Amino acid sequence: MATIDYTIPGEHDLETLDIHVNVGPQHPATHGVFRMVLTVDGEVVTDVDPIIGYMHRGNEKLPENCDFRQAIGFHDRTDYLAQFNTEHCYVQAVEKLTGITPTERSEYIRVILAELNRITSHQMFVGAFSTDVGIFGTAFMYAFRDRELIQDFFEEITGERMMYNYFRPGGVAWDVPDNFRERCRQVIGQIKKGISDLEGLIVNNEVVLARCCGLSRMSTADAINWGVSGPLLRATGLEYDLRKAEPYSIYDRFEFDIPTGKDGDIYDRVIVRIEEMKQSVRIVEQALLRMPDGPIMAEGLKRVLRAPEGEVYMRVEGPRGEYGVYLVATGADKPYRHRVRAASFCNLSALRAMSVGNYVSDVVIILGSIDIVLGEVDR
Amino acid sequence: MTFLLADNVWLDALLRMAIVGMLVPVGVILLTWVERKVIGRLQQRLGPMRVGPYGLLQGVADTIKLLTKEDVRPDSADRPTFELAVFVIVVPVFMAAVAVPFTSDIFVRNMALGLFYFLAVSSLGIVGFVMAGWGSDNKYALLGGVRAGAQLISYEIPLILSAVAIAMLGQSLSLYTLVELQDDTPFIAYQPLAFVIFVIAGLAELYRQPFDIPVAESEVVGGPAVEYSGIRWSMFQMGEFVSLVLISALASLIFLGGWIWPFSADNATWLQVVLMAVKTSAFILFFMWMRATVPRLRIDQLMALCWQILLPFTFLQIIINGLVLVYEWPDWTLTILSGAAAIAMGTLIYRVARRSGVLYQTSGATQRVGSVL
Amino acid sequence: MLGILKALKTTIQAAARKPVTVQYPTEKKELPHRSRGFPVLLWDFDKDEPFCTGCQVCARYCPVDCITVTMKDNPKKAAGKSKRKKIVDHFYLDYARCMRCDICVEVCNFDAIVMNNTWEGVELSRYDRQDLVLDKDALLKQSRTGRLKDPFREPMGVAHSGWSPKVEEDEEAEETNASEEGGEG
Amino acid sequence: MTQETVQEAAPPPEPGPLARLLQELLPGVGFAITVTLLDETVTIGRDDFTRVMETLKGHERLRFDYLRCLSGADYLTELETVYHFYSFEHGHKLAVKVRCPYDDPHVPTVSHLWAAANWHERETHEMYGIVFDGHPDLRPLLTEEGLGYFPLRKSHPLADIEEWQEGYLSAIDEAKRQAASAGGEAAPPMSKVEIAQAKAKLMKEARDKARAEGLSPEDEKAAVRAAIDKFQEDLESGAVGGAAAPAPMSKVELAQAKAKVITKARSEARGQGMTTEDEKAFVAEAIKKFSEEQAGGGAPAAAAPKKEMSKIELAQAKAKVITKARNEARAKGMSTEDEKKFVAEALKNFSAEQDA
Repeated sequence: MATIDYTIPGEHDLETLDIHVNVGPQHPATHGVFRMVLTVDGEVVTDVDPIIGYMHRGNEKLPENCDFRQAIGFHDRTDYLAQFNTEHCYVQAVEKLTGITPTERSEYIRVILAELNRITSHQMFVGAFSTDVGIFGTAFMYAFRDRELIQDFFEEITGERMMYNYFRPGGVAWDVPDNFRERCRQVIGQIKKGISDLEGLIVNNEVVLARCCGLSRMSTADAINWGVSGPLLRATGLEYDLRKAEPYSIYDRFEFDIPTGKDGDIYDRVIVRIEEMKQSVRIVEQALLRMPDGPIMAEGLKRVLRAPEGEVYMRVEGPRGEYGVYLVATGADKPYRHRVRAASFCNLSALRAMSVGNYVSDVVIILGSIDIVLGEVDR
Repeated sequence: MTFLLADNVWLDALLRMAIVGMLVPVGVILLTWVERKVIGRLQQRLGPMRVGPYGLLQGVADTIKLLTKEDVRPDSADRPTFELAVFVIVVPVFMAAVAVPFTSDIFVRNMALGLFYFLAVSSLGIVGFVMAGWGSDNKYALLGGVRAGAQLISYEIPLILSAVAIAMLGQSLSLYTLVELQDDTPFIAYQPLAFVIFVIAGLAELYRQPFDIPVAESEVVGGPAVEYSGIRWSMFQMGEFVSLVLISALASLIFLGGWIWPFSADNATWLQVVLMAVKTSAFILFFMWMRATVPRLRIDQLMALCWQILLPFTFLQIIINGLVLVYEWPDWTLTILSGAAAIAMGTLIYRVARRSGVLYQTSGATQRVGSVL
Repeated sequence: MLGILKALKTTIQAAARKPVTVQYPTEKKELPHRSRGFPVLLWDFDKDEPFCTGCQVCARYCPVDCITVTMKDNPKKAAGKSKRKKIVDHFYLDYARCMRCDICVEVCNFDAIVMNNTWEGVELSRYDRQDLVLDKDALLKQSRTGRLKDPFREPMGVAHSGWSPKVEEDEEAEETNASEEGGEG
Repeated sequence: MTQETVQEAAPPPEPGPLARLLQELLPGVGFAITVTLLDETVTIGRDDFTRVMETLKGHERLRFDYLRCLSGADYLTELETVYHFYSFEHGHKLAVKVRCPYDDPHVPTVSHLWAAANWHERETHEMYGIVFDGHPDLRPLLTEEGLGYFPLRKSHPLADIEEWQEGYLSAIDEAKRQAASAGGEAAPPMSKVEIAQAKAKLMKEARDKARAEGLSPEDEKAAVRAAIDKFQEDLESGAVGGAAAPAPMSKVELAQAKAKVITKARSEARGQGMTTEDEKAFVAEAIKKFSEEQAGGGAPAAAAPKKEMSKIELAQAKAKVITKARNEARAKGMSTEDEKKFVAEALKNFSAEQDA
């Protein structure tokens, strides 16, 4: 019997090539015009090269050529899912520089609107994230159903659905309508129901647990080193929220908790955000009770607002983390240097560290869990 | 077997084939509308409303659009593979439809090995997915094709084995006979475990949520179908929906007693049609409901579920059946044993998924284990 | 399996509720009074001329430079029919650039420009970007034909937004002009 | 003027405890201390920079583990980088500023201390042209292909940006067209993907060739390996990677020069206390003078692209020579070593010709 000479080629004998998979800038998982080049070995990602800048509009340069009030509109367009939070930050920076004190009523209005805006942003996150995990648009629709309520409410107050341009140095542009309290309570009631819908779909769902638990774990030290902030940082177990750590505006008057996670994995990030929505509801309820009547704009403002020489780095807790505005004033009516510290920009820079070694499917949800807003990343 | 559509045998066969050939596309058109409407309602949307009353003609409009659309083929695609793939997907589906008796009268061919033929033919479609994935010369399609190959082949096994359990019970491979045997009690009462496994594996065979990994929208943007457009793409769609109907019909035949249960064996034809329609659409609606509710698993978790949970439990079902049949234990022991095993499987999945981050952990490149047990 | 069952329960409950979407072009939601569409000019029916005097304050304060205005002597003043010395000559507003920030409304001293709060200010699509540059007549048309009902004018004259109080423009304008040019160098 | 518009400034507060602590811990380092509205701010020199930063991160009494923000700023003669720190352990915050001259924009990197600095520094480099020495990967971040100018510098014009961007793009097109007509290819540096593609192509070619020659599997493998090695070598030496893209900066430079002239004229005019009208006239005069100079005096900016063109052409011609020589050598059936020598010879001849 003739023997067959047969050897099985070992792995090292084959020339193999890494496959580069180009995800984006137009891909359902990238939440906007973001692109990443994945180097994959089978289904395992060995390298990630995030490429941003498709939406760079010079949002740092433009306000350097606008006066202080004109620039508010540009801040709406950085983090376009949390416009009131960005406006809140910028307006406070200008107030710090110019020494204006906003009126009591306007502070309450601002806090209520900013917290509602945080809820809309987190709803957007839960919706988009669940689409990444693979729910066929259902959680997305539920999230948008409630987000729509809040946006309608915002439209009744400011006239715009997304780019409000409503906060002003010294107060807000105009007073809220008379039925503000009732409408707000009504909206909050609906939101609470909506949150329980989202919880029903996501929390403790076996498939979500299997997908998200233990994935892309991040230690607190790593997160701090990468400059990660917001829910991602809190998911690692660190109780750090600028509203409590460095209370700005009137946040020190409200009672609320800082939800934290344990492992810093994807599931914790989702849970932290869902909890934060409930805490925001709490803040809004308290603020509604205490909101005083009175003027909504500080007295004695000048038509041309000039800031004395100085600089300020104002930061607020946005839904995605620390949103900061660094302003340098030279006595003119416009900032000399205007810098936006975008939370999702810093969070996104940790994407590579978080995702190498995971599956392609997982990189998609890791990216989703960062909750990027490309307007903020690219500015 | 009772009546002929025409006196001539050949004409009869031709007519039956024509019925299948006509009904299938019409059913697909209707089903796309149903699916969009059902998922729309589950998401508190209206769904299609524009074309016709309640958007009823939406499927027709879509079909016309798809037929008149430009047929785009990538320049670098492997032309024969690319163009053949859709046929390799659709033709086996039609071939499988031939063997399914929808009532005691309405079928194309009543085969003695109907169940065997159905399962054998319907697994041919996998080749089409791999061909489409490879032929498109697109990385997403390739990833999707590879995933489809792995997933569909794996889930064939629990699917077939759970059908084998039924065949053991009925001592026949003819679908007609299997239905006739369920005149007082449907097989689901004796085989709850096999039923659960059949439904899960059927979901995976249909690549619908939570097993839509090959076509995952947010990862591989449609997978093997990503480069297809117009009529070729609609053939993918047709293959998917016809398989949906067939798997649902098969499940209602072998588990729910087809056109017989809960009435007598000699129902009128209209009642048979109603019974089958109700049972089949129950499955179809359940699959759609799942689609709108459940997220997607990852490929390794999917494999682990198949090989480490479903497969052992299907063997368990077969062993149970064997014991009961060989030692001639009473029928209710089957119900109890199989039911207990089904509950055990559910508990296992529940516990396993909840042991968070241990089994499906992927921290770092070293510990990539898809192990469940 | 409990979590999945709970999710199934959630979706079936939602299916029992009323759908939240509507058939948009046939069925529109009511726009709130404050709704901000694109800016339009107002028509003074008493004097039969626009309110706008062409003072260019809006053009100067527009963050995106989408407004171009010129001024002319009012012929009706000579005829004694109007008290306005000056009146708008040309007014161009580029809707493609406008970011609907409401600043032009807030700075206007003559209550001449408002944000459109009807659906006409929302549904704008054109085949050519150039068609989105509207001139004076197009901007006045809606107000003149009476299709603009009761616009939101609260900021005007109330010194709310921080832009007011209204002052004599001339000196202020000079001053602003100079400083703006100085900053851009 | 009817209204005095500048709000009153608060008197500068005393240096805080943190600044004193810094002075204590780092003797010999010059700190200029200011207390801004929210953070204490210290300005340090570039020489002490690394030492200060390491202390900030490492010292147990400071332990600034969180880099909140890193911004650049342009002060016309100097560029500034501002670091905002926070310490989770002690809960204190600090801003550190460091300046570098406009002509020598170099600052040591801190990305090895705070990973967060990585992208911030890349962005600042791209927007301000500040070079962070030691940064692992200073590619442009927001514009993948790079801009060639620094948009956030004050000298960069905001108005007319569309006009000269069009000019910039058309200049690139022009360069490409010329390159095409010259026959070679002026490829931009290869991206990762392109390299992989080129490699795959090479492997396939080598394998096909080996199979056509009927080599044994071992030889085939060796041949392929050799081809890959050669490719890697070429890549590292830059023969394959392609020449850098041309950078027709002339229009930008012109605009910047113009802006400088305007700024200078204006500040001069203000210094002399002119009225607005006079100032405008003065500036207009200066611009006119500047344009005349440009037109008359053989504008240096206008000459730049020509030089660039010739460089590209040179590279293309060189590439042609190399290809030709290599083909020739292969046709003669030389060994790899000989082939290399042959090519080197040809190159040498070419350069000699060029010099002559």
